[in-house]
Amino acid sequence: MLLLKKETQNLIKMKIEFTESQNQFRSEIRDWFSKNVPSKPLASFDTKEGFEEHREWEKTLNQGNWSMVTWPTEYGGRALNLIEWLIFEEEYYRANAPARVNQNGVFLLGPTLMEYGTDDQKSKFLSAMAEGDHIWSQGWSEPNAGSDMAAIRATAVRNNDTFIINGQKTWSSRAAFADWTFGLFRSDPESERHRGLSFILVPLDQKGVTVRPIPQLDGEPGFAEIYFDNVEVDASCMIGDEGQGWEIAMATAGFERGLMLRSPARFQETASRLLKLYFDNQDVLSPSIASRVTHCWMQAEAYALNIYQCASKVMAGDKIGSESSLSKVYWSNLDHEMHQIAMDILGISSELKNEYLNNAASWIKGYMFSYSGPIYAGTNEIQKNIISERLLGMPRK
Amino acid sequence: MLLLKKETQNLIKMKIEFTESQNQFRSEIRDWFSKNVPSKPLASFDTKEGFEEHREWEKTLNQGNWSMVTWPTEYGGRALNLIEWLIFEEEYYRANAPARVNQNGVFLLGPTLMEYGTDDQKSKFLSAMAEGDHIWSQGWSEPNAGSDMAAIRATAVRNNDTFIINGQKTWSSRAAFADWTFGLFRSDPESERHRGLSFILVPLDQKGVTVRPIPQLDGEPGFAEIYFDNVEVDASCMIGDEGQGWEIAMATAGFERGLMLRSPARFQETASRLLKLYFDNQDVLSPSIASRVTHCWMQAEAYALNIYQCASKVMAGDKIGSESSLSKVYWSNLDHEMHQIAMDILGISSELKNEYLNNAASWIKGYMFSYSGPIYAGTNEIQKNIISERLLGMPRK
Amino acid sequence: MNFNFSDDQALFSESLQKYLSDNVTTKSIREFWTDNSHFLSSRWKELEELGFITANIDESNGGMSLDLITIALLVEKIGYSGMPEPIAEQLFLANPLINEFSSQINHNEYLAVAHDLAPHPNFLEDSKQLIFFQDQNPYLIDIEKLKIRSLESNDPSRSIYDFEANNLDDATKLESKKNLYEQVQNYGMVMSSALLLGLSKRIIDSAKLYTCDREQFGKPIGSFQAVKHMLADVAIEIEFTNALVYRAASSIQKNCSNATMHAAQAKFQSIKACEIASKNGLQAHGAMGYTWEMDLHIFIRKGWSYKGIWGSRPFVENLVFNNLKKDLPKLGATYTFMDNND
Amino acid sequence: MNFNFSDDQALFSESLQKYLSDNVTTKSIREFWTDNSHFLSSRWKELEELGFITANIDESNGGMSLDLITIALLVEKIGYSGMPEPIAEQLFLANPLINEFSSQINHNEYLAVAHDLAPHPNFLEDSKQLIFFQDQNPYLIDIEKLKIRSLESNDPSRSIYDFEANNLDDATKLESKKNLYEQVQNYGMVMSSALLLGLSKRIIDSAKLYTCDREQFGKPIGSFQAVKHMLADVAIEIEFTNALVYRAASSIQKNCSNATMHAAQAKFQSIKACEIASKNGLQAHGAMGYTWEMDLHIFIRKGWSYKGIWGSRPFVENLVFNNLKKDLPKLGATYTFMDNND
Repeated sequence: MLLLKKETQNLIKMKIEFTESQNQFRSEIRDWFSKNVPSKPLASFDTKEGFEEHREWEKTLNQGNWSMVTWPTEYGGRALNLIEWLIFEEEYYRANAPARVNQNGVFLLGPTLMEYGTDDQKSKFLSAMAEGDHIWSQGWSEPNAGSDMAAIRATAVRNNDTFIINGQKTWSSRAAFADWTFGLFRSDPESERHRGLSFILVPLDQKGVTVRPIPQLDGEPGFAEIYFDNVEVDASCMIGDEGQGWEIAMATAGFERGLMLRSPARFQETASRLLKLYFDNQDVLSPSIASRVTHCWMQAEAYALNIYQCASKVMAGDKIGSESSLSKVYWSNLDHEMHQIAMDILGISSELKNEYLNNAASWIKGYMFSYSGPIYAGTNEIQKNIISERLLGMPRK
Repeated sequence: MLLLKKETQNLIKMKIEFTESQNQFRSEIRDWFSKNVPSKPLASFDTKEGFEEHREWEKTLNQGNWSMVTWPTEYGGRALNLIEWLIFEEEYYRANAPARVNQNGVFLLGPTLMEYGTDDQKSKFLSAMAEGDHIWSQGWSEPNAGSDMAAIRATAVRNNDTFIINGQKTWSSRAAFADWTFGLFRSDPESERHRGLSFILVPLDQKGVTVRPIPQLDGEPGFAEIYFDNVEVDASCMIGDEGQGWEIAMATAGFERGLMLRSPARFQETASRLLKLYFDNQDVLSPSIASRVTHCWMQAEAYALNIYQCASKVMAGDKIGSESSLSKVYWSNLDHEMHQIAMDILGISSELKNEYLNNAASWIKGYMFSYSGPIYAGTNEIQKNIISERLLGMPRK
Repeated sequence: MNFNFSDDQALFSESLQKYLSDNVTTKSIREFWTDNSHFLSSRWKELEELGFITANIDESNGGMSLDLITIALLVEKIGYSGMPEPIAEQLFLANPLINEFSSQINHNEYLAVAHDLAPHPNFLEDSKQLIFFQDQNPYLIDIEKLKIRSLESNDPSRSIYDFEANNLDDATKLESKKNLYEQVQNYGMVMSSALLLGLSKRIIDSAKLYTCDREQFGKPIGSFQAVKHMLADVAIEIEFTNALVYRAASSIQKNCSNATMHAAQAKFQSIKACEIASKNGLQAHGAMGYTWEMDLHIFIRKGWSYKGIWGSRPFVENLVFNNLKKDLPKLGATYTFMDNND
Repeated sequence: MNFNFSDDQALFSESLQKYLSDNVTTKSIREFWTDNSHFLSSRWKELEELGFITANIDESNGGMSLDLITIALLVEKIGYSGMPEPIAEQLFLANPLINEFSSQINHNEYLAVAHDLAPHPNFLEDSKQLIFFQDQNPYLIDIEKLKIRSLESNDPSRSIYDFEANNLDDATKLESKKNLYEQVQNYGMVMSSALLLGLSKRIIDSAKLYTCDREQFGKPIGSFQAVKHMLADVAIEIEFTNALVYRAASSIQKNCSNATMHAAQAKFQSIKACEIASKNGLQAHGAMGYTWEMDLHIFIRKGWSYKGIWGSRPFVENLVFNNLKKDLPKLGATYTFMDNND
């Protein structure tokens, strides 16, 4: 213990406050957003018109060098670390900037290409992605595979310098209007489960590709089914080696990716808007609403703090694996509860699709979307299995 | 449809109100209770002293002919139907009368004896039970059997006119101070699971019986383990035939039994006391407490209404089977939540075991007891399995 | 005290249920959306001929004078079917008003009703007259005297409208000894409760079918304990809604002083049941349930509307909370069926 | 911004944890109950020699001047151990007061502290002096000047007392530039949060071990999905408590204007975590957990006490709710770490 008595000054290393340069960085972003965020909300990117408006916004972001902030500088990014990224996101939501139509590319395919792509692939795809010229959809799921991703049946048969692709993908987000899709295909017809899969990029305007939009609860095609009928794809569109698909798909499915897609700022901003909605209407509301909004606000903040904690761990070199299942369940339940409360507050207006008073229309849209939270990206039941088996070490069977 | 037009007057048959004679019956009970309920609360029946005080109360009840109200008149009961029983219970809780130490006998063994007992058994046991001379404990569970009741291992070996009993029972309620116990024993040593079990009554003062009280969360021995070491029991203590034990034990485990043990009045009175606790302290309480007490009061009433509905069905000749699993989960969660809220309201007093202000001590005791609700009488997980498999028809495996 | 439906009540509701399951298919509901066809007048006529539409109109006016318990049972079946036409509104809101003001109302037509708790009458354009409240006073007005504007509900089965009277003189003030504003409020609360109860039952039935059928990891997803318990939780909430709804109907029928309280309790619990049915039912369907193509959302969507109108959760919770405060001495187990006026 | 514990912090807390797991067995805790032995002075002395008891006493007074984050980490370990002696109180309540009033306080002895949020000081009989508040003003008094009466806590590990000063003149009014009443309140909230966090972790660990070991229907009960998800729900609540507790400790350390708010948030969430840990943990144990013989209740019971004192749920929820009302303009994602005075 003597050591400790001597070295007490070094003990205080956990530091729960931003540095000067982090605060400066925040100002810089805030300034840029204040000048560049469209004054009027864009149409939904699940409509043709809105999709193109959002593509334009990606281009604007890129002009300010704000579109791929986590990418290394050599690919045109800013190489932000996770804490900086969190700051960026806080300012993004504070500015009420448009949603990212480019998510699949920037956060999923981009990092994959950087790790596994050839130089040619990188130079062909990365800048087109950053500039918004290629908007990507993801093609993981297949009908009847559900949460069981290894049950992939779509095939890619090698024929010299091309692959011939057949089969069907579903729940492909953004595919209704996107330019390209990436996904896993079975390149070894004899293989089973995780083996024999390859990671292939497919242009959606290729002959033989049919995209059938799937309207979701809000009536808009947030997803699509993609049918491949003898689609010919150049072999240079394969990432990594034949049969390496599963490994590549899994390699980048960690904490950082989850974070990029669901930054805490989103839920904190919803919680704040909810509090305002509550205080604007509190005279006619019952005690349960008061307590529920308070609880949600606290949960949103607890979520943010937890993410800062996880980010600190990652920056210190730790791996965050199954822990992201804890966050998944937490944010998806919180998001649903917040929108449910908004519906309760809106009461007679909660069915009015085009009502602007109290932001009713946008709460309704968010309410419907919140139902998908506990389902997509691994249902909450699967997440709880992971938590109990991998984090708590409980027996599988 | 013409029929309906003519007979409309007969249509109104659902009648959600008490009859004149039901109201009169209520007055009669209320009157008796007002004269006979002890003015001072008795000590807990899980103490030696309290046990005897409660035995006295059983005798008092019996003098007024209120101890076995659902028994047929030939056995000294009042042959109340279920609705009358509910009224009786409402008045019982309204009068704040002492808890029934005799539950195991009056509601479990009594009806079993009436259905399966010989005349001798009936005359020997029923009146002693009604008069409080025999207080019964139940001996179903065994160590390592848990919720799996068919895993019984205690043996009863027939030897002419006696059984020699060996083995161990556990979670035997009231056994610390009771006179007798009843339970299932394996009379065919070759048998497995539900077969080869017999239903046998054992006096607890018999040679070879050792009772080891199990202190529960509140420190009092609400249960006991009973060890049988070559205990000799007369064959006349077997109910029904050898090997018929499982059938007998199951026959009376239906809705009525569950109802008798958990009448809605209990939860409604708790809800009302909770509301009073809330309104007495509301100035320092947060909105969540206001809404939680309101929700609990509504749930207690929903529970009561549901039970009246089920009772109506039974009286019309319907069977209520797996439906009682719905009630089990509902009341046990409600009871825990009500006591949890009381703890929240009591705040700094919620740990004071002997505090009478706000009835703290009794809320604390009830709080601890409420933790057992989701566990005993079939855990809530087992109940939910039953609901989904038997009521909803979902696949077992 | 008897909570059982009579054979006649059961028979009557079963025949409605039979009619609905034969006629109100999800296909026909979807056609309704695309055609924007409003009322299917042929269906309305059929149900009228079968005696359902006028079931609780006084016999003197050609109805059957059925009681509100039976009507609630019918409305539960209507909820289960997802039917777009406003029969629930006709039975629960219009008919009692027709009985009271039969001389002033054209009772061969659908009568729309507006109230602060549901200010956008369903199918207003298909009615000849409207009853509305101004400062809690009831008025009757012909539709052609109104400026009406169609609104878009999140449930495409609901044709709802905003309206404005050019001149209050165009309307007839209805004189009544009763407090009609509160009466209609209570009727609306119980009507929406019965609808939500029926919708919840439909949702759990769909989820049950889907999870027993759909396989994953080599077995039906309904065999996973998590999915089972998810639906068991729904079954529990539904079970404890039934009696509340019928007690509320009975209390209104009897003009019991606690009718408002009982209606609010029924609404609170039915909102809760429908909400957990929607959340868990959709969750049990996985991503499929989230699509427009699956029929599930037809019923979930209708639930969303009726949760908000005719007594939102904050509204009914406040009613109950304020009454509890007032009635504190009368809250024990012996008051469940008491009329506080007694 | 860095939420990681330093190597030194980790090392220090691990050495405490090691000491506790070797010395504070559940057997020794139970002996404490039956002997009514109060303090184990030998243990106290050992911990003092190891530097833990005085860890946050100023170096000028022989301590290590450790920061509150480290102290919170130590207190979490103490919670996990279920230790009866009031080390958490010494570290979080007494030591900061000793630092402020070192000349007036005999800092070689345990100092008891009473406050409206915890009016019955733990181990009062074992202390020489007491700091208490009268109308929010702090006073210091010698124990022999007090009339004290032992109370029975539902947690037999807690020796709590009622006290009365015969005469306020026997006490010394403590003069301070700070609002000590609020400071001690905040310290108490964070202390009890850290204890509850440790207790919750102990409870889930016990449930994990039990359910993996115990078999039913031929397999470990921990393999049933319902039991798994029950504990997964606990793990989630615990996960989201950690950072809240350490942020609150940091905010108090920095004298941040939001310290009260942050302490209240930490307390609210730690109550929630400990409650679900207790309910689900006990449920996972089945009837065994309900007995006095199983060790589980040692930790559950301590949780019950610390949920009620140093900020009950209604108290902390009101703090947060009233602050939200006041701070409405400053609620977005960019304010998480902001000092509202900045």
